[in-house]
Amino acid sequence: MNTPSILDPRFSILIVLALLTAPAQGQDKDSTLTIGSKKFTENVLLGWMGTHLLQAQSIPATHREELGGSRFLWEALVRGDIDAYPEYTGTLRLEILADRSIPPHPDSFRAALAEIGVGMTAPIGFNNTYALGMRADHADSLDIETIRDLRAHPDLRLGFSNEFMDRADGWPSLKRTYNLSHTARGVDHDLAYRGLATGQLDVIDLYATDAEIKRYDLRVLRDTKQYFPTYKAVFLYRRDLQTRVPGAISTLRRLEDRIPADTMQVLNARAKIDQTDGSQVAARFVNRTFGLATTADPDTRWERLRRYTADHLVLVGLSLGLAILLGIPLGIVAAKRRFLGPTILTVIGVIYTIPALALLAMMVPPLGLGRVPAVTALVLYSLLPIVWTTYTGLKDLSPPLLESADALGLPAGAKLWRIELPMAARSILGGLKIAVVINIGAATLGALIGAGGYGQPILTGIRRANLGLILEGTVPAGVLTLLALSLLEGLERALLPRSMQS
Amino acid sequence: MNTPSILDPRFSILIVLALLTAPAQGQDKDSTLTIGSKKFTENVLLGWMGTHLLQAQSIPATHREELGGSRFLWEALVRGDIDAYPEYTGTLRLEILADRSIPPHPDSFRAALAEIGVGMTAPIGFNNTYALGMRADHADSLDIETIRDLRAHPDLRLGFSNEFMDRADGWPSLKRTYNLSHTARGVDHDLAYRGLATGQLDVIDLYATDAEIKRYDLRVLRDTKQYFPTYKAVFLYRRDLQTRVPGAISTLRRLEDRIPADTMQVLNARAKIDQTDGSQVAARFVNRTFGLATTADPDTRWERLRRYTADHLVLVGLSLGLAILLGIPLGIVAAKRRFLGPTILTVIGVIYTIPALALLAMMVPPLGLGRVPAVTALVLYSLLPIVWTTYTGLKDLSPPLLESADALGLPAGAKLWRIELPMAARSILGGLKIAVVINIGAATLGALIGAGGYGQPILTGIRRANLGLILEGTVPAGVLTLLALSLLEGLERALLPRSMQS
Amino acid sequence: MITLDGVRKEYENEVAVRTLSLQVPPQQTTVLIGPSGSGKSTLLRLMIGLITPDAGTVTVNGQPLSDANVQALRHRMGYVIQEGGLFPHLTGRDNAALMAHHFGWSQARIDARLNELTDLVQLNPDRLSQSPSELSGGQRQRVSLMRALLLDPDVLLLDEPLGALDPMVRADLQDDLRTIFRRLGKTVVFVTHDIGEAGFFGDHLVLLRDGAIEQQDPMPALVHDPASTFVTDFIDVQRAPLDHLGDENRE
Amino acid sequence: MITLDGVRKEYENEVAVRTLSLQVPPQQTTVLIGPSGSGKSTLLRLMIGLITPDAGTVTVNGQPLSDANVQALRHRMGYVIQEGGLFPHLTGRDNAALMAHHFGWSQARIDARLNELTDLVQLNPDRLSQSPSELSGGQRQRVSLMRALLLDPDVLLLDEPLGALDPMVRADLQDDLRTIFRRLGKTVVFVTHDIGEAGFFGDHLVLLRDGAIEQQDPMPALVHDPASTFVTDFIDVQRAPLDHLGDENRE
Ligand SMILES: Nc1ncnc2c1ncn2[C@@H]1O[C@H](COP(=O)(O)OP(=O)(O)OP(=O)(O)O)[C@@H](O)[C@H]1O
Ligand SMILES: Nc1ncnc2c1ncn2[C@@H]1O[C@H](COP(=O)(O)OP(=O)(O)OP(=O)(O)O)[C@@H](O)[C@H]1O
Ligand SMILES: [Mg+2]
Ligand SMILES: [Mg+2]
Repeated sequence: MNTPSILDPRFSILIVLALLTAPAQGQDKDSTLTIGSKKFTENVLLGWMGTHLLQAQSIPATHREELGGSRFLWEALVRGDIDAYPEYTGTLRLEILADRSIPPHPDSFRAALAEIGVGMTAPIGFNNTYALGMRADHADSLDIETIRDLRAHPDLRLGFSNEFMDRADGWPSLKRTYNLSHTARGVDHDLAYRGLATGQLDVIDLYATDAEIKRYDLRVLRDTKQYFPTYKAVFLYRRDLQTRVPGAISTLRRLEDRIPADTMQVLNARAKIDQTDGSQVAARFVNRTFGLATTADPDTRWERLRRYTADHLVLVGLSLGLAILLGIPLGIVAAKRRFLGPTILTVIGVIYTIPALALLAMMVPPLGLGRVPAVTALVLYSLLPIVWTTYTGLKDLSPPLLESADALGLPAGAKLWRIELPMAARSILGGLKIAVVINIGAATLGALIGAGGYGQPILTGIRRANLGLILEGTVPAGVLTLLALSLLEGLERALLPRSMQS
Repeated sequence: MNTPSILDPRFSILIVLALLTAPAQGQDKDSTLTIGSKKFTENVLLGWMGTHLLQAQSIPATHREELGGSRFLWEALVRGDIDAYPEYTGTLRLEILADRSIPPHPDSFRAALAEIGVGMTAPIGFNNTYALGMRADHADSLDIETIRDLRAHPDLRLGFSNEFMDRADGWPSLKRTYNLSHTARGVDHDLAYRGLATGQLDVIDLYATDAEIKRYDLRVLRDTKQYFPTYKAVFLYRRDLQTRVPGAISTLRRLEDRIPADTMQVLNARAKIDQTDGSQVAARFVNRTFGLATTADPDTRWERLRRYTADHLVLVGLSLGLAILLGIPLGIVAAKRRFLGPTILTVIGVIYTIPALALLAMMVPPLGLGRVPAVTALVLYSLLPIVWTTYTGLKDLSPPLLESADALGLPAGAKLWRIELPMAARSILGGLKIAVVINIGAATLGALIGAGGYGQPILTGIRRANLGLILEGTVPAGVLTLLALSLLEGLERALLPRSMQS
Repeated sequence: MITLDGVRKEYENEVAVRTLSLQVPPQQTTVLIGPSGSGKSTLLRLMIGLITPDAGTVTVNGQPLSDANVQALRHRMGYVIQEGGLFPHLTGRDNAALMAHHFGWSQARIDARLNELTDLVQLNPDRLSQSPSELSGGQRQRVSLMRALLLDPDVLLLDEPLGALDPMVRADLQDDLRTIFRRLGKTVVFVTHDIGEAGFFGDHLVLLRDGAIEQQDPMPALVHDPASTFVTDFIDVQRAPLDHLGDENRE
Repeated sequence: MITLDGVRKEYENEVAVRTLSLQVPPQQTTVLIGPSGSGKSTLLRLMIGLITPDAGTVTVNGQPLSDANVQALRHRMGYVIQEGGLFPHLTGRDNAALMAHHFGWSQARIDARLNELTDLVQLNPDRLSQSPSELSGGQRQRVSLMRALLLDPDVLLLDEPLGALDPMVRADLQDDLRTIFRRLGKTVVFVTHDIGEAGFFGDHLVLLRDGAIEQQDPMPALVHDPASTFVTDFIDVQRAPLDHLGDENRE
């Protein structure tokens, strides 16, 4: 047999290697910085600021917005999925480096972080700590400036978010620390601002940079006993940037000490309450502050398409490659082993049984967000047609022909390779085609867990009932499927002997 | 050939017939009433009231909540998908029966509706019209009770939702009608209440039964010129209920004139602001008003499971049945017709290419919500493996055997039936198995467009990050897949000749 | 009954049948002999319309073969292909009775006919419930023969139908078949590599060579009046059964 | 070289080989004959370990067949199954040279060996580039034979290897094969339904009946000293090629 089969594992391994090393967003990892940000407005704005600043210095940078929570971003940074992201010192101390009990001084963090290969800028300025607030006019009228001043007014109505009410370091301990006599009640956080505005509440808990502080003209009560930990915003970055992208770190450090709390409040309000595009809010700020002229045009359609395509290709390519590498051997084992066979087929059926949506949701706790769980889920999905058609393809071979192969004294491996797989190739290729189609379709769900791809415009489009956006994902997914299918057909034509083609 | 093949179309037709006639929610259509409701709190509450009242009269009734907008519910009612739903006279006049320009008197509706087989109760009480409102204390202090009274206070700050600002029958025309001199500004509707509360706005537009009216102690200004159309709530019902479910209509009519606007405001506030379960709010109201003792326990887990299963089975059964009926013939045509074949395969590939999520979203505009678009999408999805494996199964048959069949003088149909399909049966059954698995998984997405099924707890579970709920959908979907697969295996074993089994 | 007129058939890489004309006389047995690859099977396939000639016409019962009539004509023709062509998904019985089921015969009629046929081909009726893959080569060949004979066709096209049979069954079947063919006046085209069998069956023998007819005649004419030395060589070459009894090479 | 000792093989519904012992003498040709279904193919399958006996042992070259040694032993055995068993996805050439590719022969060596073999089996080398489905029955059989002979095995198990060949090629091949078998001292087990062929090849004939050995002897002993009338019937029944020349039934 001198026609190399596309079932040759070397072929698949090459694909997978190529894709595993393909960087996120389809860009060149080494020279492009990836800034991450957490899932809330302020952090996204900071992410954009960093990105715009870098771009203004002609340092290629992309921003992966709204990736998830602290844990996830930290892991992504350490693994190198992202190069920098905005973090808060309090979070660092109390969550990320919690088991090291580091004294609350930035320099002690620095040392701990450096060990892990992570650097930290000086604080950007504001301290987004937990705080208590009340209407400014009300505070003025009662002459209240600090938390301690509340003591003089035990009749004030305090309403705190349920979380703050319950937490050990929340209200009960605050009450003790400042020796307050008030009783507080739990309110929904969204309703708390309203309650303050309508006068049903006098004091609520808030974050020091909340957009609503400006909007409702609130006073943040000073925490004279430093009861609340400091949450100064900083940028964390990978220390290898120093050599990898010279100038990147110093550019990020230009933000140091540039954003006082009230500025951040205004920016937050602009993004959150006026619904201005976050990238634009950040760009305007950066331009004004540093005298730059960054434009924050939203990506053109082509740029977006390129990005979605790159992400989708990585998802599809990786997961299909792995599914082939796993699926064909599993199908072979299923066909060859009398008792293991049915078990394998059933287990794979059961996995498939888990709806894509739920599978993705279940992947997140163990694997976090992003590409890893998405690829894992997609592999599990693409396995079924590959394994099953490999199985039936091998099982359907004619017994006299198998007997002939045995009689030649071909060892099991060579028999599989030279006789069985080639004769089952049409069936296996059929399964591959189904897998390709399933995979490309299912990969659109990857956007649900932050893996990007064509699902991103589709999801947004569905939420906004915007057909244009939906098509922006659907049409290229369709084109991609057709391309993949004709590639497979081409391979089939090139590699299958004439007599086995339809 | 005397073993009847499961490919016998009579078999599939039976399944489809059985399922097409299977009623929604797996219950008996003739004796069970289905109440629908629109997608907002008040309408859902009214739906629950009707449902609880009926159930209290021992009339089996189910409530399909939050089905969609007016158009959709109206169509569903006319088609008989639901038997009754709460509607507003203004909507009837201005949207549903708009092209008939009916005078604004209930009796003239009645006649028009009766022609279509739809009946209407008398108004339930309140008039949920558009209205202007201001803070009660403020209104009192200025002595404002009607819209006309605003004229005396041209310095009041008016803030209206953007929609009201723009619409021809909105602010511009209201201003003319009442000869007002104010300038109004557009505000986000959510912020309008806040603006009122904080004193930044004095007058806003609202609905007469809005939950916030009670909450913020607002005054609804009387519309003395009857500028705003009346939106009295009524129940629309199918007139065939009269004979089909005696007593149902008179039970619904017990709600007539029972709910004044302020009562509805309180109920809305309870459901919307206090987040109390809608069914319970409605039950408590019904019990108090009519001296009943309906319990509105949320369904037990088993009841829910039964309902999801029934819905899911209908989705899966119908769509698989149709996919088989369509797919096998398509696969046959693809295998037989030289030029049509590739076209069919490609078109089906392209359809599959559309991600499930997007396909469902695209189904909604032409087909509305619910089971029809879900089944249509699922059929399109299940087609691919069936058509493709039928195609390869037929193409892979050995030429000498086909020659033998020809030589016998078997006509094409009999050859197909007696020789080709049976020999391709293993391949086709393989495709069927893949289709079953794909279908059951994809059907969970049906919940996105109101078709129910196991997707419902999964979606809710994902939104609430509640693993228990996710499992409530995932586990039975898995079990269902396994059952379906072993059913197919059983059929395979029973119907395929021994020599063709693996 | 079957006439080939100026028929020619070419495959991708070669000519299988060169332009030739052939009359298959009705109610007689015509035997096709000739070297491997000389076009015997191709001729049979042309006669039953499985392949269409590149040139010339095939006429059966006076009708030129066409898509419109080929189906009906085939019901009056029985065909056994070289490898049997039994359907793997059907038992021996269902293979043999396929067309009876198609025409909706009663079970009793089918059973009766199968009994006649198992007698004729000397097959143990129990074998009929086995699948083709569970039968020996000779058993398979006899089931193929049953299938071809089922509808009692006027014309039989048999491509080495007895090749895998043991000599005893083969001799018996030769006798029985020839008797039937003659008594019932069947038109038979028979391909065989066994010259003894060819002479036994053939009212008329057609010797093919490279897709052309080398000579067509009754056996005695082939022997006594050969058209070329090839004819003589071809006919004389086969070893008689007990030829080598006195072979001096034997120890 | 091959010994069957108390071997028995039963299929689901019947006994294919009743308990029997058989010595296949080395460097000689043993011919298995017998009625269809008497167990000839089953015996060959037992000898090459494709099926394992229900009782008894099969010994090849002094080693009892086992999973451990069967692979290696098969490289020294060539086997042609009744229907050829060519792989449809490979051309004639790749079918024939399969094991050469497996053992990594050079292309030159493969070509040379294939040339020898096409000469031997009298196949036009151009045919080798065709797929099995594009070959005539006799051409297929010769490719199968080439595949079995490729590695120049000591033992050859041939199940009606010449059945589909025309008489001329068959006679030539018989001569050539017998010469080779004798000169190179091959151990051959040969199944045929042709008594002439059996007598020509067989140093030793084994007549099977219903899965048991009816008689095993050289041809002269079978003729002159038959164990039963069945033996005589079986051997005498085949029609000699020109038997019926003077047949009085002929018109
Ligand atoms: N489908 C095909 N494609 C290409 N060539 C073919 C095809 N079928 C037959 N041939 C060629 O046509 C020629 C005649 O084949 P045919 O099968 O008619 O021979 P035959 O006389 O029946 O031979 P045999 O006695 O070996 O069965 C052969 O050389 C063969 O290779
Ligand atoms: N896989 C099988 N399952 C069941 N029965 C079988 C199987 N293979 C062979 N047999 C039976 O075993 C018996 C011997 O078969 P075998 O193939 O050995 O006969 P043979 O002597 O080679 O006959 P032939 O001359 O017709 O090829 C036959 O009756 C056959 O029906
Ligand atoms: Mg032939
Ligand atoms: Mg045999």
